[in-house]
Amino acid sequence: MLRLQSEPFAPGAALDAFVTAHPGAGAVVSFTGHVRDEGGRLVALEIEHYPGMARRAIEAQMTAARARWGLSGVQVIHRFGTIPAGGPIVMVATAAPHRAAAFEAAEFLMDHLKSRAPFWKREITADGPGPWVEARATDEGALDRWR
Amino acid sequence: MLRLQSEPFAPGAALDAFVTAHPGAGAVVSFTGHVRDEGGRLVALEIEHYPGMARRAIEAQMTAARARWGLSGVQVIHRFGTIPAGGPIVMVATAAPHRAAAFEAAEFLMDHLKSRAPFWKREITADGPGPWVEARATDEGALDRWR
Amino acid sequence: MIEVLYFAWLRERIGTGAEQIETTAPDVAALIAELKTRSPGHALAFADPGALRVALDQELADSLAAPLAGVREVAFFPPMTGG
Amino acid sequence: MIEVLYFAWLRERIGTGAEQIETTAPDVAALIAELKTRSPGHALAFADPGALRVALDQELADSLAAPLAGVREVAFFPPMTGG
Repeated sequence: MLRLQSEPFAPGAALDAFVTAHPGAGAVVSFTGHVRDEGGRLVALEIEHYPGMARRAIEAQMTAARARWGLSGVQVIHRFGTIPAGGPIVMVATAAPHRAAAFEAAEFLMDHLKSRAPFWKREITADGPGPWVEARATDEGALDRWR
Repeated sequence: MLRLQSEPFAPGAALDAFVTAHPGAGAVVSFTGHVRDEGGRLVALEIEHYPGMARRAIEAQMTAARARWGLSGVQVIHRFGTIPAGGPIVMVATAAPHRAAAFEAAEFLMDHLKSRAPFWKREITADGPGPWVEARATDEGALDRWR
Repeated sequence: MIEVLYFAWLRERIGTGAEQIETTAPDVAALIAELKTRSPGHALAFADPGALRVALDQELADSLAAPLAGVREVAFFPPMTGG
Repeated sequence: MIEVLYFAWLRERIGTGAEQIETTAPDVAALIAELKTRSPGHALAFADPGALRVALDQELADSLAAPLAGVREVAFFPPMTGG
């Protein structure tokens, strides 16, 4: 299941719903990403996205992960718009019979969301909109693991 | 924080409490392990443990993970006693600035809980107590990654 | 007629997020060459095309040599920073 | 006097989870040799000591040659299956 939304979400409620939806799974992994305040410098992140492509790209990544690791379930929630420091940005959950598959699939999805899903982050400080966050070479490099 | 208990726990509530306790973390990973019913064959798992050593061993693993990956938080819940099929056995949560550290630390903890924490699982079928679950060579081998 | 979309700082430099373009450009590189002449903002946005990413009908393109035949929506943007 | 603990199928074969043992065994291997003589259940439980794990005062021991000097609690069990 994929949710693209501007509203906040509760990671715990999302995890419980996911677990309930996949009762046979032995292993469930979740990743939740939150806005870091960078030592108080950041007030919020503003996240711009390309709606049609975001849905297509993430669904393709979910389908790939499901097939490659034999997942019984996969869920992605990704927000856009203005997210205050501490707020949740993204959540990935994977369900599989064993832990290695669930962990790897969640990492695969996060690595692809970072560099292959059309979202762009901009810093919002007390002075207003700041610079766009630059892509990190380590994030691009992380994709090599999955080739 | 470490909880060893016979009572069930709600993964979602545990995740939300963990996130709330570590507001500065950018990345939170959770793993939840549940009793698989093995195609309907299993009614429950019975988990025996060595209480004093379990606490010492898991706390040492948590301390090692915290130091090695610079975690801002780490939490383990492990149950003992009789757990019906579908019920939660174990939950690990890690909080770190970035995702790679949170993922690796959670995998490290799960790999050590599997083969280095004093718990023993026995199958309970409709006919009553069945065989003790045998350790898998792949679980022992998984530890090589962390040496 | 194709729909051209811009995101993040490309959108800001160009001053709009979308424009309809009448073009016969055979590939992405040729389209960029045309777009650069439309305004100083366009020229600035496309000053370093190698640093950009391009999606054709919402699929990431491999290179600036990707052909435009049949494409209805072209999007230009900086490297993505999702997750 | 040391406390000897047994878990899982060792506990079942021996018929108890804990016993107090008066011993002068210098190391784990010597202690196992003594324990094996206590009952047929003990002999069965320790038939293949290499397949077992040993903890001394709640710390996993590296080998059956580990010395017992100063140790107050020795636990024997099969390979762990936690998580």
